[in-house]
Amino acid sequence: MSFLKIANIETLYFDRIYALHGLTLDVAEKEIFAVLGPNGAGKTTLLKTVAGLLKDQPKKGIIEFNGRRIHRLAPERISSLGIVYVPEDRGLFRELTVKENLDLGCWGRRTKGIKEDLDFIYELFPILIERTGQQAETLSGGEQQMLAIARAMLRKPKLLMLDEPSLGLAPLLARNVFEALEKISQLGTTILLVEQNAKLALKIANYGYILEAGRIVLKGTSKELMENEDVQELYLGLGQETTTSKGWRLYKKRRRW
Amino acid sequence: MPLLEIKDISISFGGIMALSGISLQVQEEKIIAVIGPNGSGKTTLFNCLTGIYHPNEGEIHLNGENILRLSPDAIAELGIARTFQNLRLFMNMNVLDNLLVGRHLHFRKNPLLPMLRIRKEEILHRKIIEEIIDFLDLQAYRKARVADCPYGVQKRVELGRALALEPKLLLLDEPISGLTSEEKEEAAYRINEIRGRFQMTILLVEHDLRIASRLADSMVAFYYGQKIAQGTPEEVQRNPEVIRAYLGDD
Amino acid sequence: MKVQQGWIGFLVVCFLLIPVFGNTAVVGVTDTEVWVGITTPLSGPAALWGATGQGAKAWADYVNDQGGVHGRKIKVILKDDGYNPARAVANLNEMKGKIFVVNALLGTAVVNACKDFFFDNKIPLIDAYGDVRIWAKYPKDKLKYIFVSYPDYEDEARYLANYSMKNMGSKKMAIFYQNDDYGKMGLEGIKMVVSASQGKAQLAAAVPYEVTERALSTHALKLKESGADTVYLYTTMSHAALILKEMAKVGYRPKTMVSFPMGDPVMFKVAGEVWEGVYPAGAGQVGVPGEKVMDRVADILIKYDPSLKGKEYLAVFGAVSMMTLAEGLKNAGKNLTQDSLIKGMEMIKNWKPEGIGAGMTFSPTRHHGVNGSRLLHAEKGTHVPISEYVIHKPLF
Amino acid sequence: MNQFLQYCVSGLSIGSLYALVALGVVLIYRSTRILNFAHGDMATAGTFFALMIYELHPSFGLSFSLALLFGGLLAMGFYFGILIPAQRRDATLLGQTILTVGLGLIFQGLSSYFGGTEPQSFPFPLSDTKVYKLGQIYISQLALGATGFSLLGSLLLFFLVQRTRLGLAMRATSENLQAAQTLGIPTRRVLSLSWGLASLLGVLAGLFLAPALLLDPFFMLEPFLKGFAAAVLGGLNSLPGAIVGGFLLGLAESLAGGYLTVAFKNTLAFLIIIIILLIRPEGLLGTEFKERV
Amino acid sequence: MDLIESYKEDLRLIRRFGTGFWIVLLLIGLILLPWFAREYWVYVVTLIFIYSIGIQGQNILIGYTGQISFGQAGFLAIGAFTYGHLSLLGSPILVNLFFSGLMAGIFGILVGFPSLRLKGPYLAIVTLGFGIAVYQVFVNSEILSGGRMGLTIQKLQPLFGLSQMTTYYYFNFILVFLFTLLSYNLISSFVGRAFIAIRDNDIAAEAMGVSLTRYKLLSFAISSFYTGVQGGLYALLMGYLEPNMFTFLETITIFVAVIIGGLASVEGSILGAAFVVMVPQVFSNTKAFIPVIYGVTILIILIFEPLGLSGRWMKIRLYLRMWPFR
Repeated sequence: MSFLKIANIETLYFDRIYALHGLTLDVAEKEIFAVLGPNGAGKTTLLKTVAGLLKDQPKKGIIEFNGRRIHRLAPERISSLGIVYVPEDRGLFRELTVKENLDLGCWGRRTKGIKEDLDFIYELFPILIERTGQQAETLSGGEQQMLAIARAMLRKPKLLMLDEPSLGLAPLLARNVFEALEKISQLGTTILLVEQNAKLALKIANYGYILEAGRIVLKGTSKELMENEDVQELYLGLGQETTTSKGWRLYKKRRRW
Repeated sequence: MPLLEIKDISISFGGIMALSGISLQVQEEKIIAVIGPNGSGKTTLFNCLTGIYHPNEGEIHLNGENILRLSPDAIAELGIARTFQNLRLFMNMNVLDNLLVGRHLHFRKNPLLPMLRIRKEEILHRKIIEEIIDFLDLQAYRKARVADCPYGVQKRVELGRALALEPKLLLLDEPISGLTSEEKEEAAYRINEIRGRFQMTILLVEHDLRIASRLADSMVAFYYGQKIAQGTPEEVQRNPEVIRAYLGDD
Repeated sequence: MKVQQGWIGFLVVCFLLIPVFGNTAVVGVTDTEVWVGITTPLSGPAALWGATGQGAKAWADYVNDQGGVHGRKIKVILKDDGYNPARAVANLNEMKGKIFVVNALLGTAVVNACKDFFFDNKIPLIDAYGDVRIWAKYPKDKLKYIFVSYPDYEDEARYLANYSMKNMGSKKMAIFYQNDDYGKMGLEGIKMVVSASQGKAQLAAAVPYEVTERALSTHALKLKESGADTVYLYTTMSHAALILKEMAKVGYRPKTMVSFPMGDPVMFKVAGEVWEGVYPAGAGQVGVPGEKVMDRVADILIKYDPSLKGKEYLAVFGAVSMMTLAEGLKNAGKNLTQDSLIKGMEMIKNWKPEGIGAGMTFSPTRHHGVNGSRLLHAEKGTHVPISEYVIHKPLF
Repeated sequence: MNQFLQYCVSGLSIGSLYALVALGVVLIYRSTRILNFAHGDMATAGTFFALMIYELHPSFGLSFSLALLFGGLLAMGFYFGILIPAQRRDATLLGQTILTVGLGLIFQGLSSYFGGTEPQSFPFPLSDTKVYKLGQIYISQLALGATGFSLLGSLLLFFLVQRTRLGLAMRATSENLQAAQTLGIPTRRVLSLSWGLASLLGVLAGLFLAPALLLDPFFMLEPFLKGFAAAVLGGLNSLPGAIVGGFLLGLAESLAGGYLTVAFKNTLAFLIIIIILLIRPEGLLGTEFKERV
Repeated sequence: MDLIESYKEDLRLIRRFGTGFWIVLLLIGLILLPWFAREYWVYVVTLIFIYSIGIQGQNILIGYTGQISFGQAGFLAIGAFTYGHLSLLGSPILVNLFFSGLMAGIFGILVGFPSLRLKGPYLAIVTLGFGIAVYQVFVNSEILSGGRMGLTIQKLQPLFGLSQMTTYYYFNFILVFLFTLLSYNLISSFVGRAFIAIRDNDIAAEAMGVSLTRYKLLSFAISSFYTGVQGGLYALLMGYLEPNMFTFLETITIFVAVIIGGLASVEGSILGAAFVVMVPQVFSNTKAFIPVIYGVTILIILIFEPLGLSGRWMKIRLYLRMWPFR
C-alpha cells in the first residue's frame, strides 16, 4: 500500500479552469519524490490540493494518506495528520521573529520532545541560532528557506511537501538546503518535492514525476529520468542544438512519452 | 543612434542593491535577451524601463529622450510596451476588451463620442485587433472572460495586448515560461515573427537559456544586480562567470 | 423559446397590474369609522419622538372605547418614516385614499417636504411638530387645511431671555444650541432680546453642536470661558443633560434656561443632580407632568400602550393633538366632510383639552391654536410652574 | 496655559475611548480585512444588555462581565453563523463589509426595541459629576477611570497578543492565513476569538461611554466613526497605531474645537487625518503594502 | 440565432432580439405605470428613479473603477443646494440640474486627488471626512444652507394636463433613461475599459498607457456628477432642503445599494436603488422593526447571492435562455 495515494484528481479554479486533469500519483514511505515541470503545469496546484488549501477541491478523485481519505478536509485537519506543506513563498510570518515562527511550528504539540527537535534543527541549520530574535523578513532568502523547513520539521511531519525550495537561492545555498533535505529524509520523513531545477532535484530524489498541463506525462526512478532524452533536453539543458540553427521548426516535436 | 540607451542605472530597496550601474544599448529591430538566475534584477530592470520604479541614479533614453522620471503611462505613450512575469491581465474583461485596452493610446479621446455612442473609432481599432487575434490564434477566445482561459491563452493575450499598443520597443518578461514544450516553440516562433512583421525591437527576459539563445541577436547576463556578460548568445553562454552563476561552482 | 417569452410577458403585466387593486375611492369616512394617518419616526435616531404618534394613537383607542365621536371610531394608521422626508411623503401618498385627516406630523424637514401634500390633496393636517414659521409665509387661503398648536421657538427664546433679564438680572448670556432650525431660531430670539436691551445684556457666546455629537467637553469649556451668567439650551434632552454634566465637571454652574422639549421631569433621571435649579420653559398646549390633569391623561395612555412608560411627556404631546382632532370631529357633527371638519376646528375657542394647557383657539383667520410659554423651575425632582402662561401672538 | 492643559486633558480622556473603539476595529481588520460597521452597534447591544442585567440584579461586577461575554459571543456567533457561510460562497470583501452593515442595522433595531429609544442614564460605579482638581485642571472620576481602564485594556490586549500562545496564533493567522492553516493552527477558532475580543473591547468602550454620553440606541454612532477614523489614522494593521490614533484624534478634536472653531471641530479633525494620510498613506504606524511587479 | 456579421452589429447596445423585446416591454410598462397604478407607487418609483441615477454614478466609481468612497452624502448635498440656489435665481430646471452635477463633479475631482495615493479604507476615510466637512459647512453657513428655515424650492409645475406626481414621474423617467443610456455607452467605450482596467490591475493599466491620474479623477468626476444630479432631482422632488437631509446614513444607503445591487452592473444599480427605497417603505408598518428587517434582508441577499441582485438576475436570465434544456 502506498503512503500517499492520489488517484484521478481534477482540480479546477473558479469552477471552470482545469488545473489538474485526472492526475494520478503515488508516494511511498521514507523516500524523496520530485515532481518536475514547467511553470503553470499545475505543480503548485497539486501540492495545494493535497494540503487542502483549495476550497472544495479536488472536484473529483481520491487522495488517501496512510489509507485514510483526506481530500476536501480542512487544511488544519490535514496538517494535524502529519502532512506539512512549505509553500513557494515559504509561508513565513514575516513580522514575527524566528523564535516565534519556530514556536508556531510546535502548535498543538506537548512540550515533551520539543527540546530535542529544536536541537536537531539547530544542528541542521546553525545559522538560525544567531537569528533567533530577528524578524523573519530580515532574513536572506536562504535563511528564510531554512527557517521554513525547520519550522515544518518541528511539526514532526510524516510527509513533507516542499514547493520549489531552490527558488531564488544562490546555487551554493540551494545545495545546502538540498543536503539538509537529504538528511531529513534519512531520518525517516517522506518528502514530496516540486522543482524547476531538475538537476538539483533529481540528484537527491529517489523517484521523479514529470507534470505537464495538469497530467503526469512521465515517471520513473531519478536515474531513469536523468537518462531520458527528452528530460535531458527539456529540463537538464543538455540538449544538442543549443545555439546553432536560427530556423524554427513549426512542426510539433514528437515525444517519447 | 540606438533606440534605447541605458546609462549606469542603479536602484536599491531597503539597502539591497537590486541593480548597480547597469548600462545597455539596444539597436532598432534587434532581439536582446536578458538572462540570469532568479532575483538577479532582470525584472527590476524592466520595471525601471517602464517607470514603475524610478532608479536612484543613471539615465534612460528612448530615441534620445530622457524617460527616467516619467510615469508609466507617459512611457507607454512614447512607445514602450511590456508583458509581465506573473500575468497582469484584466481578469474580468473578455479577451477582446483586454486587447482594446492596449489600443487605448490610439483612441481619439473626444468625450462626446462615447457619450453619444458614436463607434467609428471603435470599429477602426477592432479591425487592427482582429489582425492581432489572427496572428496569435485567439479567435476561439475572442469573447471569453480572460480568467476562464487556460494559462497559455492568457500568455498570448498579454502578448497581444502589448502588440496592440504598437510600441517601438517591446519588453517581454519571461514570455515562454510556464508553457508546454509545443507552446514554447510556437511562442518563440511568434516572437521572432513579431520583429519581422511589426518591425519592433524586442527586449526579453528569459530563464530558458536554450530558447533565449536561439531567439536573441545578442544576450546580456545579470547576476545579483550586476551585468556580468554581454555579447552574442554563444559568447555569453561560454562566459565562465555565467556558467558559475547558473550552475554553481562545480 | 417564444412561447415561454410570452408567458413571462404575461407575468410581467400581471405584476404591473397588482397596484391597480386597492385603488378604491374611499375618503376615509364611513358611518362607523374615520381614518387618521400618522407618519412619525419609529426607527432611526429620532425614534424617541415617535412617542408622540404612539400617544396620539393610544388616545384614539381611548376615545373609541368611550364610544368614539358621533358613533365613529377613530382608526389610526401609524407608519414609520425614520425622520426621512422622502419616506414621510411616500407614507402620506400610500395612505392617501384611505385617510380622512393627518395627525401629529413630526420634524421640520418632514413638515416642509409634506406641506404641498396637504395643499394639493385637500387633506386636513391637525397639528405638526416643526417650525411653525413654515406656515406663516403662506397666504391664509392656502392654509385652510392646516391647524397647528405648536409654540414658536423664537417667541419662546425671547420670552426666556426677557424673563431672565428682568427677573433674574442676567447680563451676560450664552446659548448652547443644536445646529438646525430649532437651535438657530432660539439663537435668533435671544439675539433680538440682546440687541433690544440697549447694552444692558450681552451675548457672550453662542456654541453650536451637531445632533450626532455626544462628546461635549470642548463645548462646555467654551461656555465656561465666556463667563456668561445665564446659559440657554436649545438642545435635545440628551444634549441638555450632557452639557450640564460637562459644565458641572469644569465647575461652571450658571443659571440655566432650557426650551420646552426639556420640560419633561424625566430629565431628573437623565441628567441627575445637575438638573436641580434649571428653568425649563413649558409649552402652551401641554402642561407639566405632575399636574393632576396631565397625570390622568398619562395614565390612560400607558394603559393603552404600555411601551409609552417613561415617555409620558411626549405621549401627552401627541395625545393633545389627537384630542384637538377629536374635538374638531365632535364640533363637525354627524355629517363629516373635510369642510365640516374645518368648520368644527374653527369653532374651537379657548379650549383646554382635558383641562391641559393654556387653552387653544382656532378661527377662520387663525389656524395657529396656541403659541404660549411659561416658566418652570426644577425643584426636588419636579418641575414647578413659577409663572402664568404668556400667550404670544399667533403666527397665522 | 491652564486652559490649554484642560483642553488636553479632556481631549485625552475622550481619546482614550476612541482608542479602545479603534483597537476593536483594527483587531478585526487585521485578521479578516473587514471593516466592521457593526462594531458600534454591537457595543450598544452589549451595553444595553449590561443595563438589563443590572436592573434584574444590581451588581456591577456581574452585569458588566456578563455584558462583555455577551458582546464577545455575539461577534463570534456572527463570525460562525454568517461570515463563514458567506465566505464559503465566495463573498467579496466589500460584500462582507456590507454584511456587517446589515448586522449593525439588526442590532440597532433590537436595541431600540428592547432597550427603548429614550436617553437613559447608565448606572455606573464611577461618578460622572464627581470631579478632582489638579491645580486649575478638572478631571472627573469617570474620565479618570475611563482613561485608566482603556489603558489597562490596551495593556492586557498587548500582553495577550504579544506574550501568549493564543496571541502568537492570532498574529500568525492575521499575517498569513494559509501558512497558519498548514501549521495546524485552528484558524477559524482563532479568527472567531479575534472577533469576540474586538467586540468585547467595543463593549468595554461602550460601558465607559454610556455614563458619559447617556445610553440610547445611537450613542455609539459618533464614537464608532471616530474610532474608525482613529484606526485609519494610526494604520489599520497596527494595534499600537490604534491607540496613538485614538489619543491623537481626541487631542486634535479638543484643541481644534477650543482654539479654532467649535462648529468645525469634526471637519478640522478630519482635515488633520487627511493631511497625515497624504504624507503617510498607510497611517502613522501602519506598514506599507508593497506589491511585487 | 444571434450570428454577428459586422463589427457594427457587435457594438450595438442591444444585440439580441429577445433582449430588445424585454426592454421595450419594460419601458412600455413603465410609461403606462402612472395610468393604472396608485399615486403612491408612482411616487415610490419616481424615488427609485432618482436614487438609481446617483447609484449608477457610485457604481461607476466603486464597481467599475474600484475606488471606495464614503463621501456620497457630501456630493448629494452639493448637488441639491446648487440646484436650490439656482432655482431661487429663477434659472430653468435643466440648467440647474446640469450645474448641480457640474458643481458636484468639480468637487469630485478635488476629492479624487487623494485617491492617487490612498487605497481602500484609507481612501474611504478621506472621502468620509469630505462628507462631514460638506455637512458642517452647510450647517454653519446660513448663506449656503438658505438660512435657518432651510431652502424652499419651486416644485415642478404640472405639464400637459398631467398631475404633478405624474409630471415628476415622466420627467425623472426620461432623465433616468438618458443617464442609463449614458452609463451603458460610457462603460462600453474606451473610458469604461480604462476604468475596469484600473480596477482589475492598475499597474498593467498604467503600462498600457492608461493615465491613472486622469482616469481616476475622471471616474470621481463622473460619479459625483451623477450623484450631484441625484441631489438636484431630490431637491426638486422634496421642494425643501436642509443640511440634515444629507448625513452619513445617506452615504450608507447609497453604499449598500451599490453592493446589494451588484458591483459593476448598471442593471444592478437600478435594482439596488429599488431595494433601498422599497424595503423600508414596504415594511413601514412594522415600525420599530424596520432596521431589523432591512438588516436581515441584506444578510440573506449577500449570503445567498454574494454578487448582489444583479448576480441573481444574470442567473435567472441564463436559466431562461437555456430554459428547456436545464
